[in-house]
Amino acid sequence: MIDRDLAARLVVAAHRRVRDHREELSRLDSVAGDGDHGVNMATALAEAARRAEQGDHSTPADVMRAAGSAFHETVGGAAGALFGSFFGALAGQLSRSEEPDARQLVAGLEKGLARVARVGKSEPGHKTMIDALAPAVRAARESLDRGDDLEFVMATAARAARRGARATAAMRPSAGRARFAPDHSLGTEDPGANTVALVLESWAEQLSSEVRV
Amino acid sequence: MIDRDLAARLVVAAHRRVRDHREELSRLDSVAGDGDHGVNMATALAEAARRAEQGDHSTPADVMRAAGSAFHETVGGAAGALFGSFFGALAGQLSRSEEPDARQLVAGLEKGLARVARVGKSEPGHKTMIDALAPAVRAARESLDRGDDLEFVMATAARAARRGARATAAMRPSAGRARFAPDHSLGTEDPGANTVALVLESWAEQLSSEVRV
Amino acid sequence: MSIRTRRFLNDPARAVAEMLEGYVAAHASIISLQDGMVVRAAPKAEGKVGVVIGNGSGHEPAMIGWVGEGLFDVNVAGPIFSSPGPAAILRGIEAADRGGGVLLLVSSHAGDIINAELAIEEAEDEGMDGVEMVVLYDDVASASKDRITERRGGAGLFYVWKMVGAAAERGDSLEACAAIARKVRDRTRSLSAATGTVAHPVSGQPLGDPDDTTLSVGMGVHGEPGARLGEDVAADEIARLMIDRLADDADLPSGSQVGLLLNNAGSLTLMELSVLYRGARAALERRGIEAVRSWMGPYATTLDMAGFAFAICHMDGELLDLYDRPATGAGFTMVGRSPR
Amino acid sequence: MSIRTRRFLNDPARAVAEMLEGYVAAHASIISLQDGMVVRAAPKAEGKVGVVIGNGSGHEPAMIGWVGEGLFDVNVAGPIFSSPGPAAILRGIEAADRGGGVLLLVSSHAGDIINAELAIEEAEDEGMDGVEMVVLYDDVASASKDRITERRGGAGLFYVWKMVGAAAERGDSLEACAAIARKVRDRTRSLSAATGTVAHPVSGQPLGDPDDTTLSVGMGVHGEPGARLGEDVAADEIARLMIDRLADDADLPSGSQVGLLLNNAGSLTLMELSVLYRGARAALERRGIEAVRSWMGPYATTLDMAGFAFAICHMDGELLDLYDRPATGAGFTMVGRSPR
Ligand SMILES: Nc1ncnc2c1ncn2[C@@H]1O[C@H](COP(=O)(O)OP(=O)(O)O)[C@@H](O)[C@H]1O
Ligand SMILES: Nc1ncnc2c1ncn2[C@@H]1O[C@H](COP(=O)(O)OP(=O)(O)O)[C@@H](O)[C@H]1O
Ligand SMILES: [Mg+2]
Ligand SMILES: [Mg+2]
Ligand SMILES: [Mg+2]
Ligand SMILES: [Mg+2]
Repeated sequence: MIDRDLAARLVVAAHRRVRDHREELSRLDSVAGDGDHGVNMATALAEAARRAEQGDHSTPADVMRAAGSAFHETVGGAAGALFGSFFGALAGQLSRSEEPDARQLVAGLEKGLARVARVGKSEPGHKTMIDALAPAVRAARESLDRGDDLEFVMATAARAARRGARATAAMRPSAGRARFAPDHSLGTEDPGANTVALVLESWAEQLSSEVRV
Repeated sequence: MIDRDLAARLVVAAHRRVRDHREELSRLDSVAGDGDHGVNMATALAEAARRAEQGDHSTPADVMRAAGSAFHETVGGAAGALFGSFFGALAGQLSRSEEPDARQLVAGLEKGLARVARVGKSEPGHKTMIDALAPAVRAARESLDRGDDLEFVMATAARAARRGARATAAMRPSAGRARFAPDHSLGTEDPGANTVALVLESWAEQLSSEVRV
Repeated sequence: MSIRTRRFLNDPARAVAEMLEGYVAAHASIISLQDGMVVRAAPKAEGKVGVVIGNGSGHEPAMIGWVGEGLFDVNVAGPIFSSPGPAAILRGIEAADRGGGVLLLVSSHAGDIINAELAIEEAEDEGMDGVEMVVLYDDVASASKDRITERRGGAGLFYVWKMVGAAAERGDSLEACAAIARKVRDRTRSLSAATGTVAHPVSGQPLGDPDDTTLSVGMGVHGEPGARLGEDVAADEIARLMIDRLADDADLPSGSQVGLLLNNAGSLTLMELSVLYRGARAALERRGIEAVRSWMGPYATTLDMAGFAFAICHMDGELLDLYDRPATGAGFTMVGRSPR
Repeated sequence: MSIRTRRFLNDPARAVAEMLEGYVAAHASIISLQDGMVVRAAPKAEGKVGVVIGNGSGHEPAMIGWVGEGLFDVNVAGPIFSSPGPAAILRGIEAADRGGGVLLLVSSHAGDIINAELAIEEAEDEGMDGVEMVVLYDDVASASKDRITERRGGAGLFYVWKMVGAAAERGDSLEACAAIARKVRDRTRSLSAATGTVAHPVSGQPLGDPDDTTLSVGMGVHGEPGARLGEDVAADEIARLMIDRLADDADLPSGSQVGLLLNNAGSLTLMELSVLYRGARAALERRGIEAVRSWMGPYATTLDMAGFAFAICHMDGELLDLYDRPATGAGFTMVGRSPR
C-alpha cells in the first residue's frame, strides 16, 4: 500500500538522490546541451520535497500532483516540463484509488510514460529520458504480471532504467538540444535518462528500507 | 660631417633596431601601461624610414623633420608625440648649418631633450624617456667638450642612455600611464627610456660601421 | 584560452531575480516588474493583441530589453538557459491579455515549445480563448532545408519580434499578427559562430570543451556545439562563408533587399563586429544583395560567449514598414536606420 | 582564467581602419568617414561651436558611437589605446570648424594631452583662432583629492560629452561650452573594477598578469593595474564600497540628485550589470542620494575586459536640462530616462 506519507518519503528520497548527483547531471548536459540539467532537476525536486514534507496533502495522488506542479512552477526547460507532466499523469492514475498499491503505481508509471512521449513528441532511440523510462515501465509491468511485490517491482524497474540510461551513450540524439550536435554526445549518456534512473533507484531503495524496518 | 644620406641611414638603423625589440618594448609597457609601446614606436619608425629612404630630402635637417612628422602623423600616444617633438627640435638645430657636424648634433640632442621636457612636463626621476635622454645628452656634451669625434660622442651617449634606462627599473613613475600604479612598475624598466637607448645605440653602431668602411 | 567563472553576482541562484530588479529599476520609464515578469510600464491599449514570450535567461538583452511600446507586452524570464514552466507562461498570457487575444511567440527549442504547449492547454482548461502560438526558427545550421521546421531559433528572430510587435501595436488582429510572424520567419535565416565557450553561472559547468579555441560555426544560442572551422580564418572569409550559406539557403536572387543583423553573442568587441560587418556587406554586394537596414550589437547573448551570429531577413514593402515603425525597449533602439 | 587572443579580424594592423569603415557603413544615416575621421552625416549649423575628441581605439563605442547631433562633430580615432597624433587632431579641428570656434575635449592621459597641445600649437601657427581645449578627469583612484587635476579620465566623462554636446547644439558660445565642460567635470566621479585582463590585438601582449583573477578596483581604461580586492566579494558589497568612495569624494549630501552610470568595460553580462546596478541603487539610497537618471551598458570599453565602472554626476537643473536634450549617435541612445 502506498499512503500519503510513503509518497512523501519517495519524493524526498528522489530529491536527495538527484541533489547528490547534480554536478554529474549538469556535466552530462554540458557535452552537447546547455549544462543546466542537474541544476534544473535539483531545484525542482527541492521544491517538490518541500511541498511533500509540509504534509498538508491528504492522498498520495496529492503528493505526486504537488511534485508535478513544483516542476512546472520552478524550472521549465524541456526536462522540467516533461518530469512535471510525468508526475502529473502519475498522480492522475493514483487518484483513482484511496490506497493505491503496486498495480496502481505501475499503471501510473505507464500513464507517465505516455504523457512524456506525447508532450515531448519523442520515441525510444531518440536519446532522451524515454530511453530509461520506457524499459523501466516495461520491466515493472512484467514484474507485476509475474506476481512480484511493490518492492521487487520497483527494484526491477530501477535496474531496467539504469540499463536504459547506460545504453543511451551509444545513441545519436534526435530530440532535445543535443540533436543539433549529434556527434558530440556519442559516448556520453543522456542526462534526462540518468535522472530517471536516479529517481527510480531512490524509490527502490526507499521501499526496500521501509520493508526492512 | 652628417650629410643627407647619413641622416637617412641613421633613421633606417633606428627603425631596424626598434623593430627587432618591438615585443620586448610592448612587454615592458604592459606591466604598468597599456602594452603598445613597441607597436607604436615600430610603426612610426617604419614610416620615418620609408620617408628617409625615399630620399627626396635635400638636407639632414629635412630627413629628421620628416622623421618627426612620421611620429606625429602615424601614431600619437605619449611617446609618439614626444619622439616626434624630439626629432622636430633636432631638425630645427641641424637646419642651422649646411653640413652639420658633431657640434650641431649635440646641440640638436640638447634641443630635443628640452622640447621633450617642455611638452611632457616631466623631469629626470619621473621614470620616463627623459631618464635615458638626459644622461645621454649630458654625456655627449662632455665627450664633445673633451674633443672626441662624432663616432665617439655617439658611443658615449648611447652607453649613458643604456645606463639611464637600466636605472629606471628602481624608480617609481610620476609621469605617463604607469604613474597610476606606481608599485606595479617597480623592478621594470621604462619602455620609452629603452627606446631612447635603442635609438642611440643604433646610431652609435651605424656611425662606427661607417668609419670602418 | 579558458573561460571566466568569477562573476559579479551575489548568490548565483538569485541572479535572475536580482537581475530583473536591477534592470527594471534602471529603465523604470519603460518597464516594470509584475509577479516576476517584465511588463510594459504603460500597458497597450484595450482590444489590441498582446504579444508574449517566455525564454531562458542568460541571453540579455533578450528578451527583457524588448518589452515596451511596439515590442513585447510581457516577457517571462525563466532560469538561466531554461524556458520558464507552464505556470509562469500562463501568468504571462493572462498579464498580456487586453481583450484582443494573445500571441505567444516561441523560439523553437524543445523546452520552450513543450512548456508553451502545456501553458496553452492550461489556458484552454481555464476557458481562455484567443491564445495562439507560433513556433519560430531560423538557424540554418540546425537542420537541413527539407526539414526546415526542425530548425531551432536564433538571433534572426529579432526581425519577427520587431515586426509582430509593430503589427500588434498598430491594431492588427490576432490572426494577422500570427500570419506576419510566420511570414517573417519564413524569410529569415541565421547562422552563428564562436570561439571558446562559457560557464553556466549556477552549475559552474563550462559548456563543451573550455580549452578548445577552434572557431565553430553553427553553435546554438546556449553554447551547444557547432562544426569546426580552421584556427586562423580571417574575418572577411568567415563573413563571406556565412553570408553565402544564408543567402543560398534563402534562395535570394540578385537585387534582393535584406535586413542584416550582426549579433554579438557576448564578449565580442565592437571592433571585431565592425570588421565582420564590413566583410558581410562586401559578401552581400558580391551577390548583388542590398542591405537596406542593419542592426549590429548584442541582441541575444549567450552570457559572455566570444561569438556572433549573422541573420538576414528578406524585406518587402510590408516588412520594411513594420521594421521602421517606432518602438521603445530598454535594450532596443532604432538608430542607423538606413545603412546608405 | 585566461584571456582571449583569437580575435575575429583580418590583419590586426588594419583593424582600426576596417572597423571605422564597417561601423560607419552600418550607421550611414548618422555618421560618415572623412579623411579617416568619423564625422556627422549632417554637419552642425554654421556659427555653432564644433566639438572634437581624439582618443585611442579599443574603447568602442567610445567615441565613434558618440558622433552625431547633440554630441561630437568629429572623432579622431587613434591606434589601439593610443591617442592620435597632432597632425590628425589638427585635421579634426579643421573639420569641426563651423565658424563658432572649436572645443577640443581631452580625457586626461599623458598622450592625449600632449598630442592635443601640439595640435593646438599647430592650429595657432596656422592662424586659426577660437580653438580651446578642456582637460577632463574623473577617476578617483588615480590621484588623491588634493591633487585632483592629476586624475585621469574615465567613464564618467560621458556626462561631459553629453552635456557639452547639447550646449553646443543649442548654440552656446565657445566660452560657455568650455565652462560647462569644467562644471560637469568638477561634479563627476568615477571608479572602475575588473577581474583578469585583456590582450592587445596587435602586439598580442596581455596587460598585467593574465592569470590573476583577483578583483581589482581602480584600473585604468587601458587595463592599467589597480588595487586588489579579495577573491570572492559579493556584487552588493563591491557596489556599496565603490559608491561610498565616489559619494565621499564628491562630498554629496543626503538629498542630492545624481546621474548614475554603470559602464561595461567589455565582456560583463547584462545579468551582472543589472545585479551591480541594483546594489548601487541600494548603496545610494542608504545615503539618501537619488539616482534621477541612469545609463547602463558599454560606454567606454577596454576591448573585452571583464570589468565595469561606476560614475556619478551631481545633477542640478542646468545639467538635467542638457542631459535630457535629444541626441543621436550610433552608440548612444536616450532610453530609460528616468529610473523612477
Ligand atoms: N522532446 C523530448 N522528449 C523527451 N525528453 C526530452 C525531450 N527534449 C529533452 N528531453 C530530455 O530533457 C533532457 C534535458 O533537460 P534539461 O537540460 O533540464 O532541459 P533543457 O534542454 O531545456 O536545458 C534531455 O537529456 C532529455 O532526456
Ligand atoms: N609626460 C611624459 N614625459 C616624458 N615621457 C613620457 C611622458 N609620458 C609618457 N612618457 C614616455 O612614453 C612612454 C610610453 O609610450 P607609449 O606606450 O608609446 O604611449 P602611451 O602611454 O600613450 O601608450 C613611457 O614609457 C615614457 O617613457
Ligand atoms: Mg539543459
Ligand atoms: Mg603605451
Ligand atoms: Mg536549459
Ligand atoms: Mg597607448
